[in-house]
Amino acid sequence: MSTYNIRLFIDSQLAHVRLLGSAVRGIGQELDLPTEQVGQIELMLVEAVNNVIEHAYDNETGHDVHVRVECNPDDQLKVIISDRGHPIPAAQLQRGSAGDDALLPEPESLPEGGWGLGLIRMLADSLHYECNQDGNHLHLCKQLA
Amino acid sequence: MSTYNIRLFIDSQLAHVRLLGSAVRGIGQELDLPTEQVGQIELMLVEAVNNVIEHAYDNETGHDVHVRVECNPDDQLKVIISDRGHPIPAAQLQRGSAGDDALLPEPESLPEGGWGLGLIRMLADSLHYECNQDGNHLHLCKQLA
Amino acid sequence: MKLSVHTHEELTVLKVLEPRLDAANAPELRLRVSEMIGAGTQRLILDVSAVEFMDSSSLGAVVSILKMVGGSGDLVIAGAHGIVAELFKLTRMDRVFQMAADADSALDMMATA
Amino acid sequence: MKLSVHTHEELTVLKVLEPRLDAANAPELRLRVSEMIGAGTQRLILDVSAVEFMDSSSLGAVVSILKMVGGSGDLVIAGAHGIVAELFKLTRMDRVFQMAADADSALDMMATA
Ligand SMILES: Nc1ncnc2c1ncn2[C@@H]1O[C@H](COP(=O)(O)OP(=O)(O)O)[C@@H](O)[C@H]1O
Ligand SMILES: Nc1ncnc2c1ncn2[C@@H]1O[C@H](COP(=O)(O)OP(=O)(O)O)[C@@H](O)[C@H]1O
Repeated sequence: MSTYNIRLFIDSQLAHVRLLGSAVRGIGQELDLPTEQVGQIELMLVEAVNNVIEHAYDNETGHDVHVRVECNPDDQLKVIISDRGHPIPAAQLQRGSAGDDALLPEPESLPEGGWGLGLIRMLADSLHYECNQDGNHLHLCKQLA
Repeated sequence: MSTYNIRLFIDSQLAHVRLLGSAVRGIGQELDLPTEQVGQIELMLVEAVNNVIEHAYDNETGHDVHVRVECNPDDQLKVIISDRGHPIPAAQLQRGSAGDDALLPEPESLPEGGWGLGLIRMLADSLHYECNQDGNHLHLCKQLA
Repeated sequence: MKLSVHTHEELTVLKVLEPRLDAANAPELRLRVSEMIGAGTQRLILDVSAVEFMDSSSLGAVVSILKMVGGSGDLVIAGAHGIVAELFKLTRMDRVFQMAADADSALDMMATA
Repeated sequence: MKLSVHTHEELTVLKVLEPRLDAANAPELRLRVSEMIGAGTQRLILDVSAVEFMDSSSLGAVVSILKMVGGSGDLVIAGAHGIVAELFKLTRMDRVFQMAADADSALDMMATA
Protein backbone atom coordinates (compact mmCIF):
# COMPACT_ATOMS: atom_id res chain seq x y z
CA MET A 1 0.00 0.00 0.00
CA SER A 2 1.26 3.48 -0.77
CA THR A 3 1.96 6.30 1.67
CA TYR A 4 -0.82 8.60 2.74
CA ASN A 5 -0.57 11.82 4.62
CA ILE A 6 -2.79 14.28 6.36
CA ARG A 7 -2.05 17.57 8.11
CA LEU A 8 -3.92 18.79 11.15
CA PHE A 9 -3.85 22.18 12.86
CA ILE A 10 -5.17 23.45 16.13
CA ASP A 11 -4.79 26.72 17.93
CA SER A 12 -2.40 26.63 20.89
CA GLN A 13 -5.03 25.87 23.55
CA LEU A 14 -4.97 22.84 25.81
CA ALA A 15 -8.74 22.44 25.41
CA HIS A 16 -8.28 21.71 21.70
CA VAL A 17 -5.68 18.97 22.12
CA ARG A 18 -8.34 16.29 22.46
CA LEU A 19 -9.44 16.99 18.90
CA LEU A 20 -5.94 16.19 17.65
CA GLY A 21 -5.69 13.16 19.91
CA SER A 22 -9.01 11.72 18.85
CA ALA A 23 -8.45 12.46 15.16
CA VAL A 24 -5.17 10.57 15.23
CA ARG A 25 -6.79 7.77 17.25
CA GLY A 26 -9.45 7.49 14.52
CA ILE A 27 -6.71 7.22 11.89
CA GLY A 28 -4.93 4.52 13.92
CA GLN A 29 -8.15 2.54 14.22
CA GLU A 30 -8.79 2.90 10.49
CA LEU A 31 -5.34 1.45 9.82
CA ASP A 32 -6.38 -1.49 12.00
CA LEU A 33 -3.49 -1.00 14.44
CA PRO A 34 -3.64 -2.92 17.72
CA THR A 35 -5.44 -0.99 20.49
CA GLU A 36 -2.26 -0.71 22.58
CA GLN A 37 -0.40 0.87 19.72
CA VAL A 38 -3.20 3.34 19.05
CA GLY A 39 -3.07 4.40 22.71
CA GLN A 40 0.71 4.78 22.60
CA ILE A 41 0.55 6.91 19.46
CA GLU A 42 -2.10 9.14 21.01
CA LEU A 43 -0.07 9.52 24.22
CA MET A 44 3.19 10.43 22.47
CA LEU A 45 1.32 12.94 20.29
CA VAL A 46 -0.54 14.54 23.20
CA GLU A 47 2.67 14.84 25.27
CA ALA A 48 4.43 16.55 22.38
CA VAL A 49 1.52 18.90 21.67
CA ASN A 50 1.10 19.79 25.36
CA ASN A 51 4.80 20.69 25.43
CA VAL A 52 4.44 22.90 22.39
CA ILE A 53 1.52 24.78 23.93
CA GLU A 54 3.07 25.05 27.40
CA HIS A 55 6.73 25.59 26.56
CA ALA A 56 7.17 26.58 22.91
CA TYR A 57 4.25 29.04 23.14
CA ASP A 58 4.30 29.70 26.91
CA ASN A 59 0.56 28.94 27.10
CA GLU A 60 -0.22 31.82 24.79
CA THR A 61 -3.22 31.22 22.53
CA GLY A 62 -3.37 32.30 18.90
CA HIS A 63 -0.49 30.20 17.56
CA ASP A 64 -0.72 27.22 15.23
CA VAL A 65 0.19 23.74 16.35
CA HIS A 66 0.73 21.63 13.26
CA VAL A 67 0.68 17.84 13.14
CA ARG A 68 1.47 15.87 10.04
CA VAL A 69 0.65 12.17 9.99
CA GLU A 70 2.29 10.07 7.31
CA CYS A 71 1.55 6.44 7.10
CA ASN A 72 2.58 3.51 5.18
CA PRO A 73 0.05 1.06 6.62
CA ASP A 74 2.33 -1.93 6.02
CA ASP A 75 5.27 -0.48 7.74
CA GLN A 76 5.38 2.67 9.83
CA LEU A 77 3.57 5.73 10.99
CA LYS A 78 5.29 9.09 11.27
CA VAL A 79 3.89 11.91 13.36
CA ILE A 80 5.59 15.27 12.92
CA ILE A 81 4.70 18.04 15.39
CA SER A 82 5.67 21.54 14.26
CA ASP A 83 5.57 24.94 15.92
CA ARG A 84 7.07 28.40 15.53
CA GLY A 85 7.78 29.03 19.19
CA HIS A 86 10.79 28.49 21.46
CA PRO A 87 12.71 25.37 20.50
CA ILE A 88 13.31 22.53 22.96
CA PRO A 89 16.61 23.29 24.75
CA ALA A 90 19.36 20.92 23.62
CA ALA A 91 20.03 19.84 27.20
CA GLN A 92 16.42 18.70 27.63
CA LEU A 93 16.48 16.92 24.32
CA GLN A 94 19.65 15.03 25.19
CA ARG A 95 18.37 14.05 28.62
CA GLY A 96 18.05 10.30 28.71
CA SER A 97 20.53 9.56 25.99
CA ALA A 98 22.92 8.57 28.80
CA GLY A 99 20.57 5.76 29.79
CA ASP A 100 17.07 5.12 31.00
CA ASP A 101 17.73 6.41 34.51
CA ALA A 102 18.10 10.00 33.43
CA LEU A 103 14.96 9.80 31.31
CA LEU A 104 12.23 10.14 33.91
CA PRO A 105 11.93 11.71 37.35
CA GLU A 106 12.32 9.43 40.39
CA PRO A 107 8.92 8.08 41.43
CA GLU A 108 9.77 8.29 45.13
CA SER A 109 10.30 12.04 44.87
CA LEU A 110 6.56 12.31 44.04
CA PRO A 111 7.10 14.42 40.93
CA GLU A 112 4.16 16.39 39.54
CA GLY A 113 5.63 16.75 36.06
CA GLY A 114 8.74 16.33 33.99
CA TRP A 115 7.66 13.09 32.30
CA GLY A 116 6.78 14.47 28.86
CA LEU A 117 10.01 14.16 26.89
CA GLY A 118 10.90 10.88 28.60
CA LEU A 119 7.54 9.35 27.68
CA ILE A 120 7.89 10.56 24.10
CA ARG A 121 11.32 8.89 23.89
CA MET A 122 9.96 5.66 25.31
CA LEU A 123 6.85 5.56 23.11
CA ALA A 124 8.44 6.53 19.81
CA ASP A 125 10.59 3.98 18.01
CA SER A 126 12.67 6.83 16.72
CA LEU A 127 12.81 10.56 17.33
CA HIS A 128 14.39 13.36 15.36
CA TYR A 129 14.22 17.10 16.10
CA GLU A 130 14.91 19.80 13.57
CA CYS A 131 14.73 23.57 13.73
CA ASN A 132 14.73 25.55 10.50
CA GLN A 133 13.22 28.72 9.05
CA ASP A 134 9.79 27.01 9.01
CA GLY A 135 9.89 26.37 12.74
CA ASN A 136 10.64 23.45 15.02
CA HIS A 137 9.75 19.95 13.95
CA LEU A 138 9.64 16.91 16.19
CA HIS A 139 9.59 13.77 14.04
CA LEU A 140 8.26 10.71 15.85
CA CYS A 141 8.20 7.35 14.17
CA LYS A 142 6.34 4.23 15.22
CA GLN A 143 6.94 0.85 13.60
CA LEU A 144 3.63 -0.86 12.97
CA ALA A 145 3.08 -4.37 14.29
CA MET B 1 -18.68 23.62 27.06
CA SER B 2 -16.90 26.01 24.75
CA THR B 3 -16.32 25.67 21.02
CA TYR B 4 -13.31 23.78 19.74
CA ASN B 5 -11.98 23.66 16.25
CA ILE B 6 -9.47 21.75 14.22
CA ARG B 7 -8.37 22.09 10.61
CA LEU B 8 -7.40 19.14 8.45
CA PHE B 9 -5.76 19.08 5.03
CA ILE B 10 -5.17 16.36 2.49
CA ASP B 11 -3.86 16.41 -1.01
CA SER B 12 -6.53 15.97 -3.70
CA GLN B 13 -6.23 12.17 -3.98
CA LEU B 14 -9.07 9.75 -3.41
CA ALA B 15 -6.71 7.38 -1.58
CA HIS B 16 -6.21 9.98 1.16
CA VAL B 17 -9.90 10.59 1.84
CA ARG B 18 -10.05 7.75 4.36
CA LEU B 19 -7.62 9.66 6.58
CA LEU B 20 -10.03 12.59 6.71
CA GLY B 21 -13.01 10.29 7.23
CA SER B 22 -11.40 8.36 10.04
CA ALA B 23 -10.00 11.46 11.73
CA VAL B 24 -13.46 13.03 11.83
CA ARG B 25 -14.94 9.71 12.98
CA GLY B 26 -12.43 9.70 15.85
CA ILE B 27 -13.51 13.22 16.79
CA GLY B 28 -17.18 12.22 16.70
CA GLN B 29 -16.49 9.25 18.96
CA GLU B 30 -14.52 11.48 21.35
CA LEU B 31 -17.54 13.79 21.57
CA ASP B 32 -19.58 10.72 22.51
CA LEU B 33 -21.99 11.13 19.61
CA PRO B 34 -24.31 8.22 18.84
CA THR B 35 -22.79 5.73 16.36
CA GLU B 36 -25.43 6.51 13.72
CA GLN B 37 -24.62 10.18 13.86
CA VAL B 38 -20.89 9.53 13.59
CA GLY B 39 -21.53 7.46 10.45
CA GLN B 40 -23.75 10.17 8.94
CA ILE B 41 -21.13 12.85 9.60
CA GLU B 42 -18.42 10.71 8.00
CA LEU B 43 -20.62 10.00 4.96
CA MET B 44 -21.56 13.65 4.35
CA LEU B 45 -17.90 14.64 4.69
CA VAL B 46 -16.62 11.93 2.37
CA GLU B 47 -19.25 12.74 -0.28
CA ALA B 48 -18.28 16.41 -0.18
CA VAL B 49 -14.55 15.67 -0.31
CA ASN B 50 -14.94 13.16 -3.16
CA ASN B 51 -16.82 15.85 -5.10
CA VAL B 52 -14.05 18.36 -4.50
CA ILE B 53 -11.41 15.95 -5.77
CA GLU B 54 -13.45 14.70 -8.73
CA HIS B 55 -15.20 17.87 -9.81
CA ALA B 56 -13.57 20.95 -8.29
CA TYR B 57 -10.09 19.61 -9.09
CA ASP B 58 -10.98 17.27 -12.01
CA ASN B 59 -9.09 14.43 -10.31
CA GLU B 60 -5.86 16.36 -10.50
CA THR B 61 -3.51 15.70 -7.59
CA GLY B 62 -1.42 18.42 -5.93
CA HIS B 63 -4.26 20.59 -4.63
CA ASP B 64 -5.28 21.10 -1.03
CA VAL B 65 -8.60 19.88 0.31
CA HIS B 66 -9.30 21.68 3.55
CA VAL B 67 -11.74 20.59 6.21
CA ARG B 68 -12.51 22.61 9.28
CA VAL B 69 -14.41 20.94 12.12
CA GLU B 70 -15.96 23.21 14.72
CA CYS B 71 -17.83 21.74 17.56
CA ASN B 72 -19.79 22.85 20.44
CA PRO B 73 -20.25 19.43 22.06
CA ASP B 74 -23.54 20.44 23.67
CA ASP B 75 -25.12 21.69 20.56
CA GLN B 76 -23.81 21.29 17.04
CA LEU B 77 -20.98 20.24 14.84
CA LYS B 78 -19.97 22.22 11.77
CA VAL B 79 -17.90 20.74 8.99
CA ILE B 80 -16.62 23.21 6.40
CA ILE B 81 -15.04 21.80 3.24
CA SER B 82 -12.96 24.28 1.24
CA ASP B 83 -11.20 24.14 -2.10
CA ARG B 84 -9.74 26.48 -4.71
CA GLY B 85 -11.04 24.65 -7.76
CA HIS B 86 -14.18 24.93 -9.90
CA PRO B 87 -17.20 25.92 -7.82
CA ILE B 88 -20.34 23.78 -7.70
CA PRO B 89 -22.63 25.01 -10.53
CA ALA B 90 -25.64 26.87 -9.14
CA ALA B 91 -28.04 24.55 -10.97
CA GLN B 92 -26.56 21.51 -9.22
CA LEU B 93 -26.65 23.24 -5.88
CA GLN B 94 -30.30 24.21 -6.27
CA ARG B 95 -31.29 20.71 -7.36
CA GLY B 96 -33.61 19.32 -4.76
CA SER B 97 -34.82 22.59 -3.39
CA ALA B 98 -38.00 21.98 -5.43
CA GLY B 99 -38.70 18.89 -3.35
CA ASP B 100 -37.23 15.54 -2.45
CA ASP B 101 -38.00 13.96 -5.82
CA ALA B 102 -35.44 16.00 -7.68
CA LEU B 103 -32.80 15.30 -5.06
CA LEU B 104 -31.70 11.82 -6.00
CA PRO B 105 -31.64 9.75 -9.18
CA GLU B 106 -34.46 7.26 -9.74
CA PRO B 107 -33.47 3.86 -8.29
CA GLU B 108 -35.16 1.98 -11.13
CA SER B 109 -32.93 3.66 -13.70
CA LEU B 110 -30.01 1.81 -12.05
CA PRO B 111 -27.87 4.92 -11.65
CA GLU B 112 -24.15 4.52 -11.08
CA GLY B 113 -23.67 7.98 -9.58
CA GLY B 114 -25.28 11.33 -9.04
CA TRP B 115 -26.14 10.78 -5.37
CA GLY B 116 -23.44 12.93 -3.78
CA LEU B 117 -25.10 16.33 -3.42
CA GLY B 118 -28.47 14.75 -2.59
CA LEU B 119 -26.96 12.68 0.19
CA ILE B 120 -25.15 15.71 1.56
CA ARG B 121 -28.45 17.63 1.65
CA MET B 122 -30.20 14.76 3.39
CA LEU B 123 -27.45 14.16 5.96
CA ALA B 124 -26.72 17.75 6.89
CA ASP B 125 -29.21 19.63 9.04
CA SER B 126 -28.24 22.76 7.21
CA LEU B 127 -26.07 23.60 4.25
CA HIS B 128 -24.55 26.83 3.07
CA TYR B 129 -22.18 27.37 0.10
CA GLU B 130 -19.95 30.37 -0.31
CA CYS B 131 -17.37 31.30 -2.91
CA ASN B 132 -14.95 34.11 -2.17
CA GLN B 133 -11.33 35.05 -2.86
CA ASP B 134 -10.20 32.28 -0.49
CA GLY B 135 -11.98 29.62 -2.51
CA ASN B 136 -15.22 27.68 -2.26
CA HIS B 137 -16.60 26.74 1.11
CA LEU B 138 -19.34 24.22 1.76
CA HIS B 139 -20.65 24.65 5.31
CA LEU B 140 -22.44 21.61 6.68
CA CYS B 141 -24.06 21.67 10.06
CA LYS B 142 -25.28 18.76 12.15
CA GLN B 143 -27.37 19.22 15.29
CA LEU B 144 -26.11 16.92 17.99
CA ALA B 145 -28.55 14.60 19.70
CA MET C 1 -8.27 -5.39 -1.61
CA LYS C 2 -9.03 -8.32 0.66
CA LEU C 3 -11.90 -10.48 -0.55
CA SER C 4 -12.87 -14.04 0.27
CA VAL C 5 -14.63 -16.22 -2.27
CA HIS C 6 -16.69 -19.31 -1.43
CA THR C 7 -18.58 -21.36 -3.95
CA HIS C 8 -21.79 -23.21 -3.01
CA GLU C 9 -22.81 -25.15 -6.15
CA GLU C 10 -23.65 -22.46 -8.73
CA LEU C 11 -23.65 -19.72 -6.09
CA THR C 12 -20.65 -17.60 -5.18
CA VAL C 13 -20.37 -15.80 -1.85
CA LEU C 14 -17.96 -12.89 -2.18
CA LYS C 15 -17.13 -11.38 1.18
CA VAL C 16 -15.49 -7.95 1.34
CA LEU C 17 -12.88 -8.12 4.09
CA GLU C 18 -12.13 -4.41 4.03
CA PRO C 19 -13.74 -2.15 6.65
CA ARG C 20 -14.19 0.52 4.02
CA LEU C 21 -15.58 0.74 0.49
CA ASP C 22 -15.00 4.11 -1.09
CA ALA C 23 -14.01 5.90 -4.25
CA ALA C 24 -10.42 4.72 -3.78
CA ASN C 25 -11.11 0.98 -3.76
CA ALA C 26 -14.54 0.55 -5.38
CA PRO C 27 -13.03 0.35 -8.91
CA GLU C 28 -10.97 -2.64 -7.76
CA LEU C 29 -14.05 -4.40 -6.37
CA ARG C 30 -15.81 -3.85 -9.68
CA LEU C 31 -12.82 -5.22 -11.58
CA ARG C 32 -12.49 -8.32 -9.40
CA VAL C 33 -16.17 -9.14 -9.84
CA SER C 34 -15.99 -8.64 -13.59
CA GLU C 35 -13.09 -11.11 -13.67
CA MET C 36 -15.15 -13.61 -11.67
CA ILE C 37 -18.05 -13.18 -14.08
CA GLY C 38 -15.66 -13.65 -16.99
CA ALA C 39 -14.57 -16.89 -15.31
CA GLY C 40 -18.16 -18.16 -15.12
CA THR C 41 -19.77 -16.78 -11.94
CA GLN C 42 -23.46 -16.11 -12.55
CA ARG C 43 -25.19 -15.82 -9.18
CA LEU C 44 -23.50 -13.75 -6.51
CA ILE C 45 -23.92 -12.96 -2.84
CA LEU C 46 -21.98 -9.83 -1.93
CA ASP C 47 -21.34 -10.09 1.81
CA VAL C 48 -20.65 -6.62 3.21
CA SER C 49 -21.00 -7.58 6.87
CA ALA C 50 -17.38 -6.58 7.56
CA VAL C 51 -17.79 -3.21 5.85
CA GLU C 52 -18.20 -0.36 8.33
CA PHE C 53 -18.24 2.50 5.87
CA MET C 54 -19.37 2.85 2.26
CA ASP C 55 -19.79 5.93 0.09
CA SER C 56 -21.99 6.59 -2.93
CA SER C 57 -19.25 5.94 -5.46
CA SER C 58 -18.94 2.38 -4.19
CA LEU C 59 -22.74 2.12 -4.34
CA GLY C 60 -22.30 2.99 -8.02
CA ALA C 61 -19.80 0.15 -8.36
CA VAL C 62 -22.32 -2.24 -6.78
CA VAL C 63 -24.99 -1.12 -9.26
CA SER C 64 -22.56 -1.80 -12.06
CA ILE C 65 -22.00 -5.29 -10.61
CA LEU C 66 -25.77 -5.79 -10.60
CA LYS C 67 -25.84 -4.95 -14.29
CA MET C 68 -22.96 -7.35 -14.97
CA VAL C 69 -24.60 -10.33 -13.29
CA GLY C 70 -27.79 -9.67 -15.20
CA GLY C 71 -30.92 -9.62 -13.09
CA SER C 72 -31.61 -8.68 -9.51
CA GLY C 73 -32.42 -12.29 -8.63
CA ASP C 74 -28.81 -13.08 -9.34
CA LEU C 75 -27.27 -10.67 -6.81
CA VAL C 76 -28.02 -10.42 -3.12
CA ILE C 77 -26.37 -7.91 -0.79
CA ALA C 78 -25.84 -9.54 2.60
CA GLY C 79 -25.02 -8.08 5.99
CA ALA C 80 -25.37 -4.36 5.34
CA HIS C 81 -25.52 -2.58 8.69
CA GLY C 82 -24.96 0.86 10.20
CA ILE C 83 -24.17 3.61 7.74
CA VAL C 84 -23.88 1.04 4.92
CA ALA C 85 -27.53 0.01 5.36
CA GLU C 86 -28.46 3.67 5.71
CA LEU C 87 -26.77 4.52 2.40
CA PHE C 88 -28.93 1.93 0.60
CA LYS C 89 -32.02 3.30 2.36
CA LEU C 90 -31.37 7.02 1.85
CA THR C 91 -30.73 6.52 -1.87
CA ARG C 92 -33.75 4.15 -2.01
CA MET C 93 -31.46 1.66 -3.74
CA ASP C 94 -32.74 -0.93 -1.22
CA ARG C 95 -35.78 -1.04 -3.58
CA VAL C 96 -33.60 -2.27 -6.40
CA PHE C 97 -31.27 -4.64 -4.59
CA GLN C 98 -32.21 -7.81 -2.81
CA MET C 99 -30.91 -7.33 0.71
CA ALA C 100 -30.38 -10.11 3.26
CA ALA C 101 -29.46 -9.85 6.92
CA ASP C 102 -26.48 -12.19 6.48
CA ALA C 103 -24.88 -14.60 4.03
CA ASP C 104 -26.90 -17.59 5.31
CA SER C 105 -30.25 -15.94 4.73
CA ALA C 106 -28.98 -14.77 1.35
CA LEU C 107 -28.24 -18.44 0.50
CA ASP C 108 -31.78 -19.41 1.55
CA MET C 109 -33.20 -16.54 -0.47
CA MET C 110 -31.37 -17.63 -3.59
CA ALA C 111 -32.17 -21.33 -3.11
CA THR C 112 -35.90 -20.59 -3.14
CA ALA C 113 -35.64 -18.04 -5.97
CA MET D 1 -16.18 17.49 34.65
CA LYS D 2 -18.44 14.55 35.43
CA LEU D 3 -17.56 12.79 38.68
CA SER D 4 -19.58 10.49 40.91
CA VAL D 5 -18.98 10.37 44.65
CA HIS D 6 -19.97 7.48 46.89
CA THR D 7 -19.21 7.30 50.58
CA HIS D 8 -18.65 3.96 52.35
CA GLU D 9 -18.19 4.80 56.06
CA GLU D 10 -14.96 6.83 56.18
CA LEU D 11 -14.04 5.88 52.61
CA THR D 12 -14.92 7.91 49.53
CA VAL D 13 -15.05 6.40 46.07
CA LEU D 14 -14.59 9.11 43.47
CA LYS D 15 -15.31 7.86 39.99
CA VAL D 16 -14.17 9.89 36.99
CA LEU D 17 -16.96 9.71 34.41
CA GLU D 18 -14.96 11.40 31.67
CA PRO D 19 -13.30 9.24 29.01
CA ARG D 20 -10.30 11.54 29.04
CA LEU D 21 -8.01 13.08 31.65
CA ASP D 22 -5.61 15.57 30.19
CA ALA D 23 -3.97 18.93 30.67
CA ALA D 24 -7.29 20.64 29.94
CA ASN D 25 -9.34 19.01 32.69
CA ALA D 26 -6.80 17.69 35.22
CA PRO D 27 -6.71 21.03 37.12
CA GLU D 28 -10.46 20.70 37.69
CA LEU D 29 -10.08 17.17 39.07
CA ARG D 30 -7.40 18.42 41.44
CA LEU D 31 -9.63 21.29 42.57
CA ARG D 32 -12.66 19.08 43.14
CA VAL D 33 -10.64 16.67 45.27
CA SER D 34 -9.11 19.48 47.28
CA GLU D 35 -12.65 20.72 48.01
CA MET D 36 -13.65 17.22 49.12
CA ILE D 37 -10.62 17.05 51.41
CA GLY D 38 -11.49 20.47 52.77
CA ALA D 39 -14.96 19.07 53.52
CA GLY D 40 -13.50 16.14 55.50
CA THR D 41 -12.63 13.34 53.06
CA GLN D 42 -9.52 11.49 54.26
CA ARG D 43 -9.36 8.15 52.50
CA LEU D 44 -10.01 8.09 48.78
CA ILE D 45 -10.48 5.57 46.01
CA LEU D 46 -10.00 7.21 42.62
CA ASP D 47 -11.89 5.01 40.16
CA VAL D 48 -10.52 5.59 36.65
CA SER D 49 -12.20 2.56 35.07
CA ALA D 50 -14.17 4.82 32.69
CA VAL D 51 -11.06 6.75 31.64
CA GLU D 52 -9.75 5.67 28.24
CA PHE D 53 -6.96 8.19 27.90
CA MET D 54 -4.75 10.00 30.40
CA ASP D 55 -1.66 12.14 29.84
CA SER D 56 1.29 12.92 32.11
CA SER D 57 -0.07 16.26 33.23
CA SER D 58 -3.09 14.52 34.74
CA LEU D 59 -0.71 12.00 36.32
CA GLY D 60 0.87 15.07 37.96
CA ALA D 61 -2.56 16.09 39.25
CA VAL D 62 -3.05 12.61 40.73
CA VAL D 63 0.34 12.86 42.49
CA SER D 64 -0.75 16.17 43.90
CA ILE D 65 -3.95 14.48 45.15
CA LEU D 66 -1.80 11.81 46.80
CA LYS D 67 0.09 14.53 48.65
CA MET D 68 -3.17 16.17 49.71
CA VAL D 69 -4.67 13.02 51.22
CA GLY D 70 -1.46 12.39 53.12
CA GLY D 71 -0.08 8.88 52.80
CA SER D 72 -0.22 6.29 50.06
CA GLY D 73 -2.41 4.04 52.25
CA ASP D 74 -5.08 6.69 51.98
CA LEU D 75 -5.37 6.73 48.19
CA VAL D 76 -5.99 3.79 45.88
CA ILE D 77 -6.22 4.09 42.10
CA ALA D 78 -8.83 1.64 40.83
CA GLY D 79 -9.57 0.32 37.37
CA ALA D 80 -6.63 1.69 35.38
CA HIS D 81 -6.51 -0.13 32.05
CA GLY D 82 -5.12 0.26 28.55
CA ILE D 83 -2.96 3.30 27.98
CA VAL D 84 -3.89 4.62 31.46
CA ALA D 85 -2.31 1.58 33.14
CA GLU D 86 0.62 1.84 30.75
CA LEU D 87 1.21 5.47 31.73
CA PHE D 88 1.54 4.46 35.40
CA LYS D 89 3.88 1.64 34.41
CA LEU D 90 6.11 3.57 31.98
CA THR D 91 6.65 6.36 34.49
CA ARG D 92 7.12 3.71 37.25
CA MET D 93 4.54 5.64 39.27
CA ASP D 94 2.79 2.28 39.85
CA ARG D 95 5.54 1.83 42.50
CA VAL D 96 4.26 4.83 44.40
CA PHE D 97 0.52 4.41 44.03
CA GLN D 98 -1.59 1.61 45.37
CA MET D 99 -3.34 0.24 42.31
CA ALA D 100 -6.42 -2.00 42.37
CA ALA D 101 -8.14 -3.79 39.50
CA ASP D 102 -11.50 -2.22 40.35
CA ALA D 103 -13.32 -0.22 43.03
CA ASP D 104 -14.42 -3.38 44.91
CA SER D 105 -10.91 -4.72 45.33
CA ALA D 106 -9.80 -1.21 46.28
CA LEU D 107 -12.43 -1.25 49.06
CA ASP D 108 -11.09 -4.64 50.27
CA MET D 109 -7.54 -3.33 50.12
CA MET D 110 -8.41 -0.32 52.23
CA ALA D 111 -10.50 -2.31 54.73
CA THR D 112 -7.53 -4.56 55.53
CA ALA D 113 -5.00 -1.68 55.53
N1 LIG E 1 8.19 21.84 22.68
C1 LIG E 1 9.02 22.44 23.57
N2 LIG E 1 9.45 23.68 23.35
C2 LIG E 1 10.25 24.28 24.25
N3 LIG E 1 10.69 23.72 25.39
C3 LIG E 1 10.30 22.47 25.66
C4 LIG E 1 9.45 21.77 24.77
N4 LIG E 1 9.23 20.55 25.29
C5 LIG E 1 9.92 20.49 26.45
N5 LIG E 1 10.57 21.64 26.67
C6 LIG E 1 11.44 21.93 27.85
O1 LIG E 1 11.87 20.70 28.40
C7 LIG E 1 11.44 20.57 29.76
C8 LIG E 1 11.06 19.13 30.07
O2 LIG E 1 9.88 18.78 29.38
P1 LIG E 1 9.00 17.54 29.82
O3 LIG E 1 9.89 16.36 29.98
O4 LIG E 1 7.90 17.39 28.85
O5 LIG E 1 8.42 17.91 31.24
P2 LIG E 1 7.45 19.09 31.68
O6 LIG E 1 6.75 19.57 30.44
O7 LIG E 1 6.54 18.47 32.66
O8 LIG E 1 8.36 20.13 32.27
C9 LIG E 1 10.31 21.55 29.91
O9 LIG E 1 10.13 21.99 31.23
C10 LIG E 1 10.72 22.65 28.96
O10 LIG E 1 11.63 23.52 29.58
N1 LIG F 1 -17.32 20.34 -5.29
C1 LIG F 1 -17.77 20.46 -6.54
N2 LIG F 1 -17.15 21.27 -7.41
C2 LIG F 1 -17.59 21.39 -8.67
N3 LIG F 1 -18.67 20.74 -9.17
C3 LIG F 1 -19.33 19.93 -8.38
C4 LIG F 1 -18.92 19.73 -7.01
N4 LIG F 1 -19.76 18.85 -6.45
C5 LIG F 1 -20.65 18.51 -7.39
N5 LIG F 1 -20.40 19.14 -8.56
C6 LIG F 1 -21.19 19.02 -9.82
O1 LIG F 1 -22.50 18.54 -9.46
C7 LIG F 1 -22.77 17.29 -10.12
C8 LIG F 1 -23.58 16.38 -9.19
O2 LIG F 1 -22.79 15.96 -8.11
P1 LIG F 1 -23.19 14.70 -7.26
O3 LIG F 1 -24.61 14.82 -6.86
O4 LIG F 1 -22.23 14.59 -6.15
O5 LIG F 1 -23.06 13.46 -8.22
P2 LIG F 1 -21.78 12.89 -8.96
O6 LIG F 1 -20.58 13.40 -8.26
O7 LIG F 1 -21.93 11.41 -8.85
O8 LIG F 1 -21.89 13.40 -10.37
C9 LIG F 1 -21.41 16.74 -10.48
O9 LIG F 1 -21.48 15.86 -11.57
C10 LIG F 1 -20.62 18.01 -10.77
O10 LIG F 1 -20.88 18.45 -12.07
